[in-house]
Parts: sequence; structure tokens; C-alpha cells
Amino acid sequence: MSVSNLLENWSQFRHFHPVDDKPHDPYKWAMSIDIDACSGCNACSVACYAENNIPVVGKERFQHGQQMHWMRIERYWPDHDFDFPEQGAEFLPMMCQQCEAAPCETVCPVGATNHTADGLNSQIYNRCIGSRYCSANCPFKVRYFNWYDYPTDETVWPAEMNRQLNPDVSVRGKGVMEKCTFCVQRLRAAEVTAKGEGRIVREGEVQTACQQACPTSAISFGNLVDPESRVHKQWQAQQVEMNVDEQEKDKEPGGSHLRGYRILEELRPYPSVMYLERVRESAI
Amino acid sequence: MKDIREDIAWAKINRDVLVSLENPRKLYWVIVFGALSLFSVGLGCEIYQYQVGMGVANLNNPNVWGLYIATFIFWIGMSHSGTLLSAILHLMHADWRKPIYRFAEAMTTFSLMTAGLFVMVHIGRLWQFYYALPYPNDRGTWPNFQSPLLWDAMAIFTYLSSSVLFLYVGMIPDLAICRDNLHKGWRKKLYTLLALGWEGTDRQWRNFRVTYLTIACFLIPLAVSVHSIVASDFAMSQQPGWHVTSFPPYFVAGALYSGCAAIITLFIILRYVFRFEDYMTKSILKKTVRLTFAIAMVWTYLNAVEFAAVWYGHDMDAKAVLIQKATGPFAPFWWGMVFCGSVVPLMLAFKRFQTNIPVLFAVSLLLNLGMWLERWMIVAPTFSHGYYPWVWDNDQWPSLIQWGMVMGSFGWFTLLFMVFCKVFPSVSMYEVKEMVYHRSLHLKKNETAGQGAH
Amino acid sequence: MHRFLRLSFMLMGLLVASGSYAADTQKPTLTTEDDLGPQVTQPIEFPHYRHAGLKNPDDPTNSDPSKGGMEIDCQYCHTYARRSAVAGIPPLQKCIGCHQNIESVRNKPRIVELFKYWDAKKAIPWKKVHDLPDFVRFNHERHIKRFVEQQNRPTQEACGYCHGDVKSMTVARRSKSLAMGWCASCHEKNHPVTAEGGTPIGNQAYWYKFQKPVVASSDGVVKAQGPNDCWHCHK
Amino acid sequence: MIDSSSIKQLAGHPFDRRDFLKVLGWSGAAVALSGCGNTSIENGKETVVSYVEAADYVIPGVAVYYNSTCAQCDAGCNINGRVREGRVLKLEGNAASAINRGKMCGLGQAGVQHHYNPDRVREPLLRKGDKGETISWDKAYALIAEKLNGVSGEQVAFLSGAVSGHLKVLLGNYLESLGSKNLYVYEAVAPAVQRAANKKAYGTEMPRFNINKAKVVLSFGADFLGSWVSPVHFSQQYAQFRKGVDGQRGVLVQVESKMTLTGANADRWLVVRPGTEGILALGIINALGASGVTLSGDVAAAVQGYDKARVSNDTGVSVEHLDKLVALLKERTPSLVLAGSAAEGYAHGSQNAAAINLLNQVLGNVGKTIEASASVPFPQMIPAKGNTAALKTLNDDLAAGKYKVLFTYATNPVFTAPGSMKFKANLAKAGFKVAFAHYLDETALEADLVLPLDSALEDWGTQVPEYMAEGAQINIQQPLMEKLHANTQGMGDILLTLVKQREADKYKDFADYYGYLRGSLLTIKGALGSGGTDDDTFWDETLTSGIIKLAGSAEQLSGNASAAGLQLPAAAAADAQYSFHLIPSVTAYLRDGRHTNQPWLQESPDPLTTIVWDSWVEIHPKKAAELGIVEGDVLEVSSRTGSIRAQAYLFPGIHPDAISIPLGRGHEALGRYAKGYGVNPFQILDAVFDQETGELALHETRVKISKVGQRIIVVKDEGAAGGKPEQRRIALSKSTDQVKLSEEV
Repeated sequence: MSVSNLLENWSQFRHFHPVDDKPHDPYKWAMSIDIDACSGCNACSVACYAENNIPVVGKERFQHGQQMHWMRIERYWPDHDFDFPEQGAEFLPMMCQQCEAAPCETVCPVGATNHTADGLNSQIYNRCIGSRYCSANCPFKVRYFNWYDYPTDETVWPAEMNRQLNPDVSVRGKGVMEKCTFCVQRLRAAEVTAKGEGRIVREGEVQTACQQACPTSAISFGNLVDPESRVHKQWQAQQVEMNVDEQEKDKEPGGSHLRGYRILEELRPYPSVMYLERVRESAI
Repeated sequence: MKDIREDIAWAKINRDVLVSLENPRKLYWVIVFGALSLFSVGLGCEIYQYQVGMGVANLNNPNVWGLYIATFIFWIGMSHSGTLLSAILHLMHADWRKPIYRFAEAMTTFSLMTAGLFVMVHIGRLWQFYYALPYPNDRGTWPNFQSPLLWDAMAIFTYLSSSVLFLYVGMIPDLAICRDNLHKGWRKKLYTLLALGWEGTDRQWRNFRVTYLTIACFLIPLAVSVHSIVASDFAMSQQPGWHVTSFPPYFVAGALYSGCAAIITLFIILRYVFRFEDYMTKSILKKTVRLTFAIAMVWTYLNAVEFAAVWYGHDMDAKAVLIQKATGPFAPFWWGMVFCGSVVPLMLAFKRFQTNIPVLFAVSLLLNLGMWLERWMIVAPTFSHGYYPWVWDNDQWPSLIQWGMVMGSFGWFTLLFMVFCKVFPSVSMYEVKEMVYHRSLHLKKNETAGQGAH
Repeated sequence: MHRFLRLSFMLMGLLVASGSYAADTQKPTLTTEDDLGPQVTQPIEFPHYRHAGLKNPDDPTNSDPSKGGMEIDCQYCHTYARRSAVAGIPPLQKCIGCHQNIESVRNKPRIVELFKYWDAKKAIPWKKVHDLPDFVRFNHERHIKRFVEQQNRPTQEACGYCHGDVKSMTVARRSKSLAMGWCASCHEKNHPVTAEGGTPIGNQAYWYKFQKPVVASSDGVVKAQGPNDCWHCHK
Repeated sequence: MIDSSSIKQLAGHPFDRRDFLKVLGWSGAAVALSGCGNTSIENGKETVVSYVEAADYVIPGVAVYYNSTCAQCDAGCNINGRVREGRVLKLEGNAASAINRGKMCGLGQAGVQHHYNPDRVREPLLRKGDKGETISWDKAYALIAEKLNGVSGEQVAFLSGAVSGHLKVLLGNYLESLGSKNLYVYEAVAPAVQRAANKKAYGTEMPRFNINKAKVVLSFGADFLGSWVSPVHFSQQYAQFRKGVDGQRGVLVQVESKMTLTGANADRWLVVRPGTEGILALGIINALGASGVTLSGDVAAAVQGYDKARVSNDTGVSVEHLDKLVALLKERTPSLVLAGSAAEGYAHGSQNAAAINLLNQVLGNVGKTIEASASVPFPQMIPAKGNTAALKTLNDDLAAGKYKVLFTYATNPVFTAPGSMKFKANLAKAGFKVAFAHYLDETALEADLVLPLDSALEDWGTQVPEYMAEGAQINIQQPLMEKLHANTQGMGDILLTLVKQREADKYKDFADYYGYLRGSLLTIKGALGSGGTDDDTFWDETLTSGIIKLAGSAEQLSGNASAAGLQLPAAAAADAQYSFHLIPSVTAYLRDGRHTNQPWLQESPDPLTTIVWDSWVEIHPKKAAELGIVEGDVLEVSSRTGSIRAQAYLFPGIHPDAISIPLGRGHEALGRYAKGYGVNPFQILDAVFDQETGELALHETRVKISKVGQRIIVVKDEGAAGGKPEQRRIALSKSTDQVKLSEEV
């Protein structure tokens, strides 16, 4: 990109959705997670390790908070005092929310994290210099830094174990940031196939690893601009809009009966992941 | 008490200053040796961290920045007082700055260089740092001009190069003196080269003054902008606790504050090791101390503004961070900051301490400690208590590697500074002469006025 | 004072102007002529010119190996390229499939070597000639679909965009830069959306706002750029 | 993303599937890892590995998927392995499976780490003093033959984990050829009491539980989302149950003393005094009777006296909750009552289970949400179910020095036998011990001869799940890639070789286990419903689908649970010296500890405590405050049998009179990712057994705790906020009257 190109295309290079004159077309990958269905079993997280070559850091590094799980299951207890958690715990799968106005993107000094045309928040390992500003600025703290050089660490992928590595995903060396990619390698493969056939990716044609594993099918993933997709239908049914920081339904006095919400929406990152509230029986 | 004696002969000035290039007290060598050892420790830590990975610094997911960035801000801040003394006071014609501005200016340069090191130390892939530079390349990629870090890099680089230029230009007449008074060795060659054939002609002096003034004018906005941009590293991000409107002035005030404190420290050291008692007089020290006190109060005020704005504001997350600072695991350091930064300087209000060198030395060190803590307390608590409670972490004690590098940076700075003072005249000879001349003129005027000759 | 400022402003202006000019002309060019990479020693010196080179019109039986090739399509052997992101190397089986029936060259040293590997059922340790960094994922399939299948470009031309004129080489050598700016320079170009005969290519690839097709002012042909987000090649 | 076209191509390929795998591999060449090598454009530095011969569907860069069966637990999930360039990369669920329907749990997915585990045994090892000496397979077989020479069948025993399908057939045949009847099937964590109670109540050991048809599920400690019976299957049913049965969202009530993963998902989690689950069940029946549900005479008699006040007093469940629960059960039918290991792990476990099953009967759930399951029409293939009663018998025999040759396979009793059994010492009394093992685990270390096994991803086999989801099925296990290590053998091949030592003639037609398997399945293909297809087609189809589905039987449940003989003891009195109940918890991923060496599982946080890589002692915060214990305090937990030390974790989901330590960690062997992490609570379990089945009463051990005076940092994922959302809008919750689930997508 030459200077003139840079100047001409600056607005596109730094193109932020949501803007009304640039709707997503034909893809906007999005997710919805029903935390009422989520049982907290961690199958998604393990699937993510398997799919995305995530290093197992070991006890000592985990103790220092250097774990790399792109997808973590958070377990919440009620805020008030209680003797016993009589309504169980709340489990929340948390990974990169692929924000539309991602706080991480603006601050990266080298532009290693960008927005893609299909609504993903990309992370380019080979461009990253490791300033960690993106992580500093991430409200969800879902970006994970390679504190050590895991590919050369004998405890992480010893001989044979390294044969499990997925060749479609780069193995990250020390000093770069990484995070959930919505399994971009699968998305791109599906997009390329669809392109070759002159169509767009169909609903159900591509799954993320977590969605595929989830035993309770709590995770739906798909193309938000495809009216046929389950994700589109869910977002619509829950009246969750991408481009707002407070949903209409949340302004209703007394609350609405809808369950869809996005986490830390008020900070205006416009996350691409909608959560559905947990439900508990009122009769017991 | 006089800023300087009016009866010092110009030749004595030359002699006294030039002697510092050759024969300091023993303490000088002790300091240089100490600095060198500290620096080696830091260097060792960096080599280890470079080879093994950033993990050895015991940083983790929420706490991604740690002491490196805190110390980076500290050093950037330290650099500001040099500019204050040399450029701002120059424009304001405060001539008492003349004997001390040279080393303050050197301090600016070296603390900026130290700060730059922390940027390097901090990034995960040091070997790829050039990706952050805007240069045409075969990948066709550019850095992200939207990132405050990039502004930061540019601001610091500009500031550093301007400071070096300013320091150098201001030194040219003195280098010529050195050239003319030293007769052998590599130094002679060095001074000859650097003096650029200065002969002290009227034309040279005229051009010199214009150049010096221009750079000074250029430097002042730059200095203010540098620390404002450092403040925007934080203010432009989304984390709670960094969004008070007064953040940039708060940073600038903090910067001047720590710089002034450092000037007092170095003033006392230089005065002793180079026997500069005639030039770095207690009177000048007193003025510096008063300036420091004023800035300390400005800083305290801005600090209070920040707390109040957070406390009475609507941002509950920022408030939670503030409460966490005051009561959480960082409380000792936070209260330490308040004590060192706002309470200790009150001592400077008392006249009897304003010239008491041992007390001032101790106080100036405490002030600097306070300012360092301030920077740490800006960075760390927000990270460990951000928007997302799941990752809250109160067990984030920096590893010895981090501490080693912080110590190493002090060693590095002191080393550079001490070497500078030994190689270049750390008191501006020609300006002291000017000062003496002006004072004596003034004195004569007063005398004649006293005699009622008119 | 004035003079001094004038000088510095002039200097700065000159610096900015020359810097931006340099940056602007830095645009990598799409090399057309061969700018050959190092010669790679392969276990068997595979003569590409003999297999894929143009036929010699004076030699209809193709008996003289020094003169002409057999015009075998690249995809005849490199079949993976159209089906997979990686082109791979054809299995040994493929070579043998033909060569077991070509008695005339059976005793040539390279063929003898080839059969040695086959008899031992050992894979030939070919060296990679076009070896991109591991974090770059070029997709062969997509490019063949786009240029050969949909735009009806001859295979050798399409492959040659990146691999150069392999049909004239013995062992393949890298002839293009393959640097990122070089790739991007092609993606920044407008390529015709319709095939030469006017056949519309399916409405693929051009949904992205960035790459919406435009009618080129020069020739009135509908054109579009290649994808330009980093995650197409780095992931 | 099943690439169905490639699977079809596989089915139609003329080569034998076996030869194929050989061609498939990269000829043993090194596999280029992506991302960590080359960072610039290079020429001629790396080698590109090509195939010698390749099937049409094998394309470098494109994955091929093969169906097989998960061997990580006995649920029998059907898996779909993603294979690239001859390496298996990832295990995904087979969408055609009735059990897991394309889904996988983390334990199953970690199967690849079992396969690629660096600590697998690679060569047959013969004990030489304290060390193992590598020997050849021929020598090993000869040695076994030699040791068996002149030994009577009585003096040979085979200790196995749960085993089914053709392996079980072959194992039976082998023991028969030895004239031995001593097959001991031992699983440390198995629903053995459950099976007996079900048999009694419903006439079948493992009926089908239809969670998705129930409006209320009342579970007494059954962790069906975590580790109970067939968790992936139940998780899917649970999802449907939550979405609503006839538009009404299912209600889950969990009764237990220590919160399990299922308990954490309950609408109402009721903490009970350990061991009083049966009393609560009878109390509910009594209350149901009082609220107008007709009870038969003997039932009414049995629940006589279990009035609310007494039950509430005994169990600690408030009368208010009891009332609500009874009203809910009465109003919303059908419901489903499940009895899990927490209710069964007592000396009166069978009684507890019987009382709970009786509740199902009273609620009329039998035949509605509990149905008869279909069974495979080949009884010899039906799984041999493990329990600890078998181990007890074996242990007694070993102690008596009865066995001259002992084989062990797929179980690790030295690690899992309760400390009070002193199994390790007794094992030493066996003459010659042969361990068939994947790892040098604690049991293999005691063996005289260790024979390395193929992993499930490189071996052939059939497996019959104990819990059938829909109809019956036989699962096919097939290699997903070439053998990783040259000198390992499949268990089937080993048994075939061994049985040939005895009866060469009978098995001469089978070159190897693959041949045996293929031959056996072909002979019964008529019974498998494919009588008309020719052999090759049948075989290809079988391998392609990985499942042989059989029609379900229409058999009815007996539904004759009676209250006769129901004798529940009163709530256990406090033990002055050992004041805590020890609840050894079975976690979803570590189970009995055989998979602890798979690092994904070690680093996968425990869902409830988020602790990784270590053991912990769960204790209620109030109790901890009373005892001055804070998180990370190292506690000494002593029972009458022994004591262990572990860090405290303050956990609200536990009865204050109980503490809980997870099973599965505390290995002294097994491998680099398991050894030295955590403690093994099996070591301190007292020898208390269920009175009816003889099964080990896992929850009967009483312990006392004391602070050691050391405090460590608990390695866990949860941060300083301790999992409190701190007023932030993060994990939100609504009650059912605030939502309209029927309007949702």
C-alpha cells in the first residue's frame, strides 16, 4: 500500500461497522449463546484447544494467570449473601466477542488486529509486535498473550503430541497476542468453497469448534445477514440490534420477557455475541 | 544570600568548570560503579526475558503492562523539568537557571533515552519493533496511525531529537572553551569537532541566539504534548479509571514535579562531587525548591480533582477502581504515593528546610519515589480491577525480573548522566559569565544609585 | 531570524516532499520478466520443459528431447492444486503410470532413478521451491477456480502469474518475488469480472463492499479487486 | 463438517481398508508443523513429502473423516475423526449417532492426547529387579505360555475394566481355553448399586431414562450432565428438556450433599445431610400420599412415620421446600426421579436407591419417562460391567495367594482400590503378573510383564454401550491412522495370539484380530439386518458409518418396585472424632484417574471451583470460618485408614458436615502430566460396603481435618472477585414467569 493508496483508502482501511451506509454483505458472522442451556461442562473449551493449537501452559504458569484458553467458562454465584447456592451456579462461556467497534483494533500500533469485511476482528500473528495494548483495552479480557515460546517448549507439545496440531492454524511463538477467531480457518474454507460455486455459505455449512462440540447445543453460530440463519432469527426474536448500545427492549419499564443481551454493551463495543439469560423456575 | 558571587573572575569560572572534566571527588567513581552494576543487573534481566519470553516478568492476562509502562511514564516525566528549566525559564528570562540548566537538559535527554528502552523492553517481539515505524516496505503495510502508542513513539522520538539538538546547540560556546583549554588527547579532537569552529564572533553569537531561541520555542509545546500523549495512551483506551478530563495536565504536572525533584537530587550530588559550590549556590537551590513546592501543590490539586471527579462521577467502574486503590491490595503503595507526593513536599514550605541540604536530598528522593508510585498506581490497579470481574486479580506482584529492569534503568540513567558530566561541562560557562556580568552591572547600578550620583 | 525560519521551513518541506514521493513510488511492481531465484538441487532433475514445453512443429514425433515439449497441462500432474489450498506434489504413482509404458526412455538415468524409488516404495524427497513462510496460506484452488475455470485463462498463464514460465525450465525455479507487497499489488488491481467471451462469472467474490465491481474507465469492462483483508492469508 | 463425499468414496474403493492405511501414511516422514518454523520466503530448504501412491480422495490439505468409537469412557459415543496427511487431528461427534448426535464432551475429545501421549508404553517390558527390560513380543508370548504351563485354571485370573463386544468374546474364549472362570471386571466408579436397584424395581439393569420427556427431573445425586452413565446423551436430552416439554420448561431439582455439575444447573438445589436421600424420598412419597396420590398398601406402610417434620429434621431440607417439591411433582407429570452415585455410596445405598426408585413408581413415571431399553441380541457381546465387589473378591483371593498368573487390562486397581484393601501388598502375592497397558500406571509398575497396547485410534474393535439411547447398537472402532509406535499391539490381536497358543486349530482362519472381527461380523450380518447385502458392501458400509444400528425390542418394564424390605437407617449420628463425611467427587473429565495424563483434561478447569492441575478440599465457607480456614490452607484430611494433604477451597455448594475431594489426581506414576499433581482420596477410603450388593460405599468414609499451617495459592481460573459479578451486567438470570420460551427461536 503506497502513501496515496493509504490516504485514499484510509476510511476503508479503518472501516468500522456499524455504519448505516455500509451494511454487512454478504456475511456477518455472529453467535448466540443460551446460558440457560449451557451446563458448564467445558467441552467447548477442549474443542477449542484441539482445533486452534492452544498450548497447555501447565500448573505453574496457570498459577501466574498465564493460561491461554481462548474460550473460558466462567462460573458465577449470586451477588448477595447466601448460605447455599440454591439456584445453582451460572455458567458463562466467554471468548472474543468479535466486537464491531472493537476497542482493541484502534489501539494496536502496527495494525495487527483489524476488522474484516465479514465482521470478524482479525488477529495477525506475524504482524504483532506484542505491545499488548489490545489486551489492555479489551473490556472482556479475552485476548491471550504468548508469554513463553510454546512451540519450542518440551512440556507443551513434546514429540508425537505435536502431530495433533492443526495445520490450518498457525502455531504461535512467543511475544504475540492471540484470541478466539470464530474458527476463521473453517469460515474461510467454507467461504472459498461457496465462492467457487457462486453462492454464499449456507446455514449449517460451517460450524465453530465450540458449537460443534457443545453437548447441549447452547451455542448457535452463523451469518447474521442471512435471514435463513438461526442466529439471525434468534437475534431478531430477542430484538437485539447490532448498532445500538442499549436495546429498545431494555428500556421497557419492568423489563421485557426477552432474554437476549450483550455483555458490557454500554461501553459500545457492539459485540457480535448475544447471550440468552439463564432461566430459573419460579414455582420451586 | 546571592544566586552567585558577582566577583568571580571569568578565568576562575573556566578553571572551576573545566576541572570537573578531570578531577571529581571519589564519590563520583562510587556512583559510576554503582550505576554500572545496577545497569548490568537490568541488562541480564532483559537478556533472560528476551530469550525465555515475557512470562518471566510475571505479567498475565489482565495485568499486561506492569512496571515497565509505569517506569516508562516515570522517565518520560522526569525529562520534562529539563525543558522547564532550560526553555521555559529561558524565555522568561529567569537568569538563576543558568548554572543548573545544562545538567537539567542532559537529564532530559538521558531520561528520554531510558524511557525509550522501556518501550523496547516491554514489547513481546523486540526483534520486530521496526514494524511500528512508518517506512515504505515491500509488504506494503503501515503502522496504525490511530494508535496512541504510535503517537507516543513519534512524540518521544521528536522530543528526544529536539532535546539532543537543544542540548548540543546550547553547549557550542562551552565546547569551544574546552577546545581552547585542553591541549591533548581524544577529547581535544572531540571538542574541536563538536565546537564547529566557534570563534565567538558577533555574527556567530547572533545566529546562535536566534537558533537557540527557536529551538526553545519549539521544545516547549513539544514537551507539553509528549506527556499529554502519554496520558492519552491511557485516556484514549477504554479501561475504567483513566477518563478524567484533567488527565493530560495531571500527567504534565506530575512530570514537572518528578523532574524538579530529580533536579534537586542531582543538584546536590553534582554540587558535591564536582565541587560546584560557587555556582550551584544554596540560593539557586532555594529557588528550585520553591518551584518544586509550587508544582507539588499543583499536582496535589490535580490529584484531588481526579479523585473528586471519579468519586462524584457516574462511572461506577472507575469509582470501584478508586476504592480498590485506596483499600485493596495496592493500598500501601497508593497511600505511600499520597504521602510522598502531597505530604512530604509540605516540608519544602518551611524556610529552614529550603536550604538544608541533607533534608532536601532525602525529601527529593522521597518525592521521586512518590512519583514513581503514582505511575504504578495509574497502571496496575486499573488492570487488576477492570470492567470484567472474572479476571480480577489481586495477586499480581511483579517478578524480580521486572524489579531488576526498573533498577537497571536507574543504573543506566545515572551512568549516562555521570559520564556526560565528566565529558562535557555540566555548568554552562558562558551563561554563568553572562549572569555574573549582568549581576555586576546591576550591582554597579545599585551602587551608583545608592550614592545618588544622578 | 526570518532567514533562519525560511531555511528551516524549506528544508522541512523538501524532506516531506521527497519522503512522500519515495513512499509513493515504493509500490512493488508486478515482475513480468524472469528474475530467477536460486537453483534448487532436486533428487531427480525433473525436466518441466520436456513435459509442459511447447511442441516443436518440426518434430511431430517429439523424439528430440532437446527441441520441444509435449504441452502437457500443468493440472495433469499437479491435480491437487485445483482441489486443495496446497498444491502438493503428485504421487510417485502418477509418474510411473505413464513411464511404465514409455519404453524409449526407460533406461535414461533419471527414469532409472525414478524406478528405484518406486521399487523401494519410497517417496521422493523433493525440495520445496516456492516455500512461503508458515504463516502465509496461499490458496491454489481459489486462484485456479477464479482464473482458469471461471475466467477461461490458459492454465499455464494462470499458474505463471506466480510460478513464472515453468514450461521453459528444467527444475522449477522461483521467478517471482512472492513478497506480500507483490501479492497485494495484484489484489489491488482490477481484474475483469467477466470471462473473455463475455461469459459472466458467478457473482462470487464481489460481495464485499471493498471489492464491489466497478466499470473500468479505460475499457468499459466490469472489474473488481481481490480480497484484501489480512485474515485471508494469515490465520 | 463431515466430508460425506470422501466417505462414500472410501466405501467404494477397491482396496482393502487395511492396506490403505499403510499407503496413507507419510511413509514415516517428519510432519511439518505450521507456524513455528519458516518465517521468510525460502527456496529448497524444506522437503515436501509426497505420497508414493494415494487414493483419489486423499488430497494434501484436505481432511478426511473416519467414523469410529470413543474409548475414553464406556458411554460409547460415536466419533468422527478428522485426519489430515495421515495424522488424526481432532475427534468430533458422529452426527448419525443416537447416543451423542454429533456432540462430544471434553473427555472424549482428549482421546487424541491419549493416542499421541508421549508417556505411552512403546515396547514390551519384562521386570528385572526394579527396572523394566525391553523384550520382543515373541519372547513375551513365549514367557506367558511358559508361565501358564502346568498351572490350573483355578490359579489364573484376569482383571479387566469394563469390556464388551468381540474383545469380551475373545477374552471369554481365552479364559475358557485356560479352564479359568476367574474374570474379574472392576471399575472404580460404576453405577453398580444402581444396576441392582433398577433390576429389582424395573426388571432391567439399565432402562432408558427420557429426561427430554419429563417435566420435572428430581435427581438424587445423579450427575447426568457430568459423569453419570452417558453424559453427552443426557446433556442433549437436558437441552430439549429445558427448551420445554409441551411448551413447558422442564424443572430440575437436585438433591445432594455436594454440588455436582448437574446440581449447579438445577432450578432448586437442595442440600441434604449425607446419606439421607432415601429418607427424603420416602418423605416425599408420604407427602404425596397425604396430598391425595393413591399409594398401594405396602408403600403406604413403608412410608409410615416419614412425616414432613421428621424428614425435614433428618435431612435438613426445609418443610417449605418439601411442600413446594411435592406440589410440583404432583402437578407436573410425567416426571423423572434419578438415583445417582451420591445417594448410593453408603452402606445402605441399595436401600436409598430402592426408596428413590419407589418414588418413580408412585409418580407413575415407569413406562413414560423410564422405558425398557433395547439390547443387542448377542449376549456374549453385552458389556461385562465393572464394580468394586469383584475387586474385593479378587483381593481376598490374592491375599490368600491363590493365583499364579494374573492378567490386568484397562483398570488400575493399585491406584483406585480403597486404601483399606491394601491391594498393592496383596497383588505382590500373585505369582506372575502380566499387565496390558497404555501407560506405565501404578498397576503396570507392579507387573512382571508389561505389554504395550495400541491406542483406540489405531486399533480395531467393536463396542456395545451399556446405556442404549435409541434401539440397540454395536459400535465399530477402527484405526484412524497408522500405528504411532511400531511395537505396540491391539488388545484383540494379543488375545488372539494368546488363545492360539491354547487352541491353534480353532482360530487358524484368522490371521489377526481384524480378520477375526470381519469374519465374526460377517457371520452374523443376517442378524444385524443386512442379510441381503454382499460381504464387501456390508463391511464397507459398516466401516463407513461406524455404527451397526439394530431395531429396539418392544419389551416392557416390570414396574413392580415394592416397598418390601425397605429399611432405611436413621440419619447417621455425628462421629465425635471423625466429624466430617468425606465425599470423594467424581469429576466429569478425570473420573477414576485413568486419563489424568492428558494435559487438556488437567488444564480444563473444574466447572465448579475452576481449579486446575491439583486436588482440593471443598469445605463450606461457614464451617471454614468456624475452623479459621481460608482458601489455600493446606489441610490434613485423616480417616481411620490414612491421611492425605490438600489445599482448602471454600465452596458454598456442600453440606457443612461434609468435605469433598475430587478423584482422579494424585498419581505416583502414569506419566509426566499426571505424576505428582494432587492427592488420591482412594487411599484413605474405609472398607465399608453396600449391604446388599457388596459394592464399595464410596461416601461412607468419615474424616477429620486439621490445618497443617501452610498456605498456598490455589491455581484456578476464577479471579479475585471469586465468581461474583459485582453488579455488572454479565451473567443474567430471569425466572420462568418473566419469559416466554415458546416465542423463542
